[in-house]
Amino acid sequence: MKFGVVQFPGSNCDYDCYYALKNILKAPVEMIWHKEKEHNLKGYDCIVLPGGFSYGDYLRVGAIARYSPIMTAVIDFALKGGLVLGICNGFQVLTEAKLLPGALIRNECLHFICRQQTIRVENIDTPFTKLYHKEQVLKIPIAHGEGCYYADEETISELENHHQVLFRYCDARGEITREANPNGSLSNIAGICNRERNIVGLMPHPERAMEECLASLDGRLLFESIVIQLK
Amino acid sequence: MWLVKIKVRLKKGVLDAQGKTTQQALLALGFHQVKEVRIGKLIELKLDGESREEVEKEVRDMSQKLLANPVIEDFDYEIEAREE
Amino acid sequence: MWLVKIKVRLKKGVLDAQGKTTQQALLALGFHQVKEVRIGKLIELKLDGESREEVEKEVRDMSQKLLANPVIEDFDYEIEAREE
Amino acid sequence: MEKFKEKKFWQKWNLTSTEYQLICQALNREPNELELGIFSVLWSEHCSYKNSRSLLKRLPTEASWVVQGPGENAGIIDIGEEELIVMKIESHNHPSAVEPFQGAATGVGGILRDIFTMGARPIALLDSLRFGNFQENLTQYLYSGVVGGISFYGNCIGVPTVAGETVFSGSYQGNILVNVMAVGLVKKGEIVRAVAKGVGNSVILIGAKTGRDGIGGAAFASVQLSEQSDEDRPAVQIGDPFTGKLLLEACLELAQFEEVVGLQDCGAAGLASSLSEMAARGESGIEVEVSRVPQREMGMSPFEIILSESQERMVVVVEKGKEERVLNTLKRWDLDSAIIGKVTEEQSFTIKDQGRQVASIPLPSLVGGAPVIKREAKRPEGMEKVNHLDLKEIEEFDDYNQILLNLLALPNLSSKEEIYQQYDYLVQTNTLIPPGDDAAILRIKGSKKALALTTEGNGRYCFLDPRQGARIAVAEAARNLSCKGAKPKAVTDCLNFGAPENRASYWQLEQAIEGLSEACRFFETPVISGNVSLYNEKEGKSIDPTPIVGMVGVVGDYRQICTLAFKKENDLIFLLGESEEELGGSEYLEVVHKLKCGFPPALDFAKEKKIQNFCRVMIEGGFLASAHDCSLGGLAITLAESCLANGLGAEVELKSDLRSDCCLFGETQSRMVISISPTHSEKFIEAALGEGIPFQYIGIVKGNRLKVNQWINLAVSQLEKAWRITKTG
Ligand SMILES: Nc1ncnc2c1ncn2[C@@H]1O[C@H](COP(=O)(O)OP(=O)(O)O)[C@@H](O)[C@H]1O
Ligand SMILES: [Mg+2]
Repeated sequence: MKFGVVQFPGSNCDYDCYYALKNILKAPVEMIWHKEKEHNLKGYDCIVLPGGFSYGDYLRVGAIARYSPIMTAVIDFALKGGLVLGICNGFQVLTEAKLLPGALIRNECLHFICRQQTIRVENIDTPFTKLYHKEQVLKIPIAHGEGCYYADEETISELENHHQVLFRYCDARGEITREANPNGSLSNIAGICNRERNIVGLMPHPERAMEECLASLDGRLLFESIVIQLK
Repeated sequence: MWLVKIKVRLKKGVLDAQGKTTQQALLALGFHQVKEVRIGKLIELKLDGESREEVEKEVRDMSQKLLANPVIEDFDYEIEAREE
Repeated sequence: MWLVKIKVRLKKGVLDAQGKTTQQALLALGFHQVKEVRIGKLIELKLDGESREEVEKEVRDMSQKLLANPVIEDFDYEIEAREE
Repeated sequence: MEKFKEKKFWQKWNLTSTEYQLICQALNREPNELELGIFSVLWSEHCSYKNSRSLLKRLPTEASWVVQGPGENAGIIDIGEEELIVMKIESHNHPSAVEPFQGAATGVGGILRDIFTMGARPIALLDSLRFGNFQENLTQYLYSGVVGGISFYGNCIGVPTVAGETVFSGSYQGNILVNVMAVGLVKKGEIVRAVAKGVGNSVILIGAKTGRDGIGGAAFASVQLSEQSDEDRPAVQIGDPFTGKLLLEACLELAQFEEVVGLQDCGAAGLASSLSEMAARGESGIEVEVSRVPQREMGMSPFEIILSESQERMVVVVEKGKEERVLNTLKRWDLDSAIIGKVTEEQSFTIKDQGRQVASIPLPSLVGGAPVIKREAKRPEGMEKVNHLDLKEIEEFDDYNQILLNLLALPNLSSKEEIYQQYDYLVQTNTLIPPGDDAAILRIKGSKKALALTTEGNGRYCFLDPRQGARIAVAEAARNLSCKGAKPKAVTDCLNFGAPENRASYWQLEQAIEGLSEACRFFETPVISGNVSLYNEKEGKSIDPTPIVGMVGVVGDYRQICTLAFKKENDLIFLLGESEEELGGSEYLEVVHKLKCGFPPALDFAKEKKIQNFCRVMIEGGFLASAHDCSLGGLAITLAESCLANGLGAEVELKSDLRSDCCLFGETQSRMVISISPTHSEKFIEAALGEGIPFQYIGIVKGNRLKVNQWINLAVSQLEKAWRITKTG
């Protein structure tokens, strides 16, 4: 079993993900450079697209990274059923690449928000969420300027019908409220998966909630779910 | 040489938070006549090309692929020939 | 009702990091004809007003005060009358 | 050439006729326009410190743990286990006044380059901000712009902004302060110096292309803002944090290469200063060919190329013939680069344009040759009146509920969450204590150690007594660190003052430096780097003198730290230190009684240190549940903040003969509010008595109301509502 963390120019949570996987989970992990056009991702079982500002978030978040050379292999890997996890900017890249539906637009308040956020686990029937229990309330930090999830009505109802919404912003008691929504996301959506359930994108940063000293351990089960799935 | 102006706008129905906030700011500044504000992108390109048709095809292609995201955005463009 | 399109662009000589990065992305995608990319804002307003002159004065005023940052940006605009 | 002399051309460049003569002497002829421009920026206050250099010598800069004091791009201390901490603070006041977003953003970019130019990975940013009257529209505009700019650059480049200060006061109306501090981490033996040496070695310019940005910016930072400044607008630079991030990663790779001789950022005064300073440090010369500089625009003159302040550029000196690996690394990071010159034996700065020599300046005179100016200091007129305060003339009240709520809702005392939420303070996953506490704590991965970081400065205290104000800034910074469990180690300072030509401003500068020196000596926190920003005036009126102290401390074990939040019902609350009848210079006095007068609080260094050490030992021993420095707004605000952090109430009874307002809102130094679980209290009391620490039991953590004597009785939710008021209209 091996994780790969893709480094786009401007990624800045690449080392955080690497550290979380290697030093905390003790899982095999390697960095993958964005320019590797010929890479076929052989030997990898889960590819992580980390957070940050790939290409400075210029033009549109995730838009340029989506065409970076490594993405051909990532798309291929994903379509063949490989596990792909996009965190924050990685989620934005996945929507731009059409591996996940919808788009992430500017936060309703217009500025960047970094804070501890409570989210509710909506579906545990994926390789990424199987160790959580349904409706579990997690404390996981967010840090983004463009995390407002948007998709047309039809897409949203399809997501709901196929149980593809994995996480929603909620208050401390697990209620899905307008006030608990930090960025204006439709239906308080914080994370989704594709129909086949092997591709996940979420705005919160589970890699920042992996250690006692960092205020929350709630991100750990996400990665541990993947590890168990792959074993 | 061709000069192309591509206008990228948020689709109807997509929240234009920036437009809304700008409208409020304009009202606060006393511009009460303002009924609606929408904020989009203006992408200006200079490019080579044999003919307007060829340029138009390229522009369409790059807009669909990269410059606009059809999930949230529409685009249109103007093409001008430039001496040089 | 008037429809106004305000185009806000970075002044000449001001670094357009976004344009530069986008140009490189277009080149990488095979659009080799692209010589320059500049990215600006397109602000579309609907507003009331008695006359074109009045609207023009308002638009100028709000652009200078709020919509464009005179330190680094220029603007121009088009005004159209709209039935409604 | 004569025409310059006739028209007093040098005046346009802010040079005096004496300086012009010195330049002629150094060159043995008259300078041409390019040479004059280069002298002008390198001899500006911003680059040469000509007005402050003689005073800065008084600062203590040494300790056994100091690896690099002032003189390089940033200071360095050794924290053991092969780990070194690099830090520096810098002002970007004038650019931010003209264009707040880009001014603040490029300020962040600039200070980060000072850190990674030394081979250190930046791990934290702190921002110390001062704005004018909060109600003014202009203030709102500047405030959102500055915070937005820091957020834009810091977040994108992936360095957490973990602490800072934001103060609104009329004194900064028209002349805001934007001071940014950066901290980096490097392994022993991996430091890179900013030198050019080795005759024939290649000088490579890397990063962004050079444009016409900010020409003359350094000189611009050294003049007062006037109505005319709006005309100077092209002097604004634009930040590109994406290129900044690529440059950071590329430079950290280059720092590992044997063949890299030196690395230097292009900051103020662009190539003119970076090339000449590198060569001067290496006691060599540099010859540069401007036509080789990658340019963003057509037709740039040598003058524009040499003086451009385009951002995101660095200069690297590489051993001759071994350039390839460096150039390949830069290509891998998609950065422009070009060999633009070489190191020469003769100590001169030679500029060529397509082979033709266009300037040649002897380096020793250019760098460090600016005449040191000794100014005359004079205590400002009317200080007796300003320092007068008779408490008998100040009305006391019976009920302080509304006053406390009003104070909590003030922009200077209310929650700063609205600001720091815009900063990614968690990236790099080291932030153990995030913004909102007395100091930020960052762990160091792979070690048990942690760092504590803070900035401090009180312009009002310094206005009333600059020396005392500076002493307090250091003491308070150290107290901030100590009450989180850290040992203070070193200081970086940013001195924000008015024009040195003004004798009163110069006196304030001298006094403040004296105060900093005394305090830094006493607390054994040497000043290892810093920055001076003079000419902070608008229309002849100077700001309150504002020395900002950035301090770093070390925690031996990252698990032994303490936050300000009350933790548990029935924990006992103690006040360490003793309150005095002091209201001078307090926030309360200015806000409630509209008085900015009296003397700042007294400060007893020995007592301060003793209390700090005691608090640290108690935290290390695991005795304390919470600890919070008592500062701006006094004890009432301190208690309220400890309640607000976890939504817990407190019942407090102060036994004191002091006036009620002094008890609640006086800003007596050397005090902390701590809470302790009942199981630990006996040991704590024993220890405090044994050490002779002044302390007082004042109450318990209880319920959801804050009660203080008969003066205050408010629900924590009421406090919260006042405190969380938003700052943007
Ligand atoms: N107030 C100060 N206290 C101590 N050192 C200072 C102070 N101001 C400047 N210095 C030091 O003087 C040197 C030059 O400062 P500066 O010109 O700001 O550096 P840079 O060229 O990197 O911007 C640096 O080493 C800096 O740390
Ligand atoms: Mg420097």
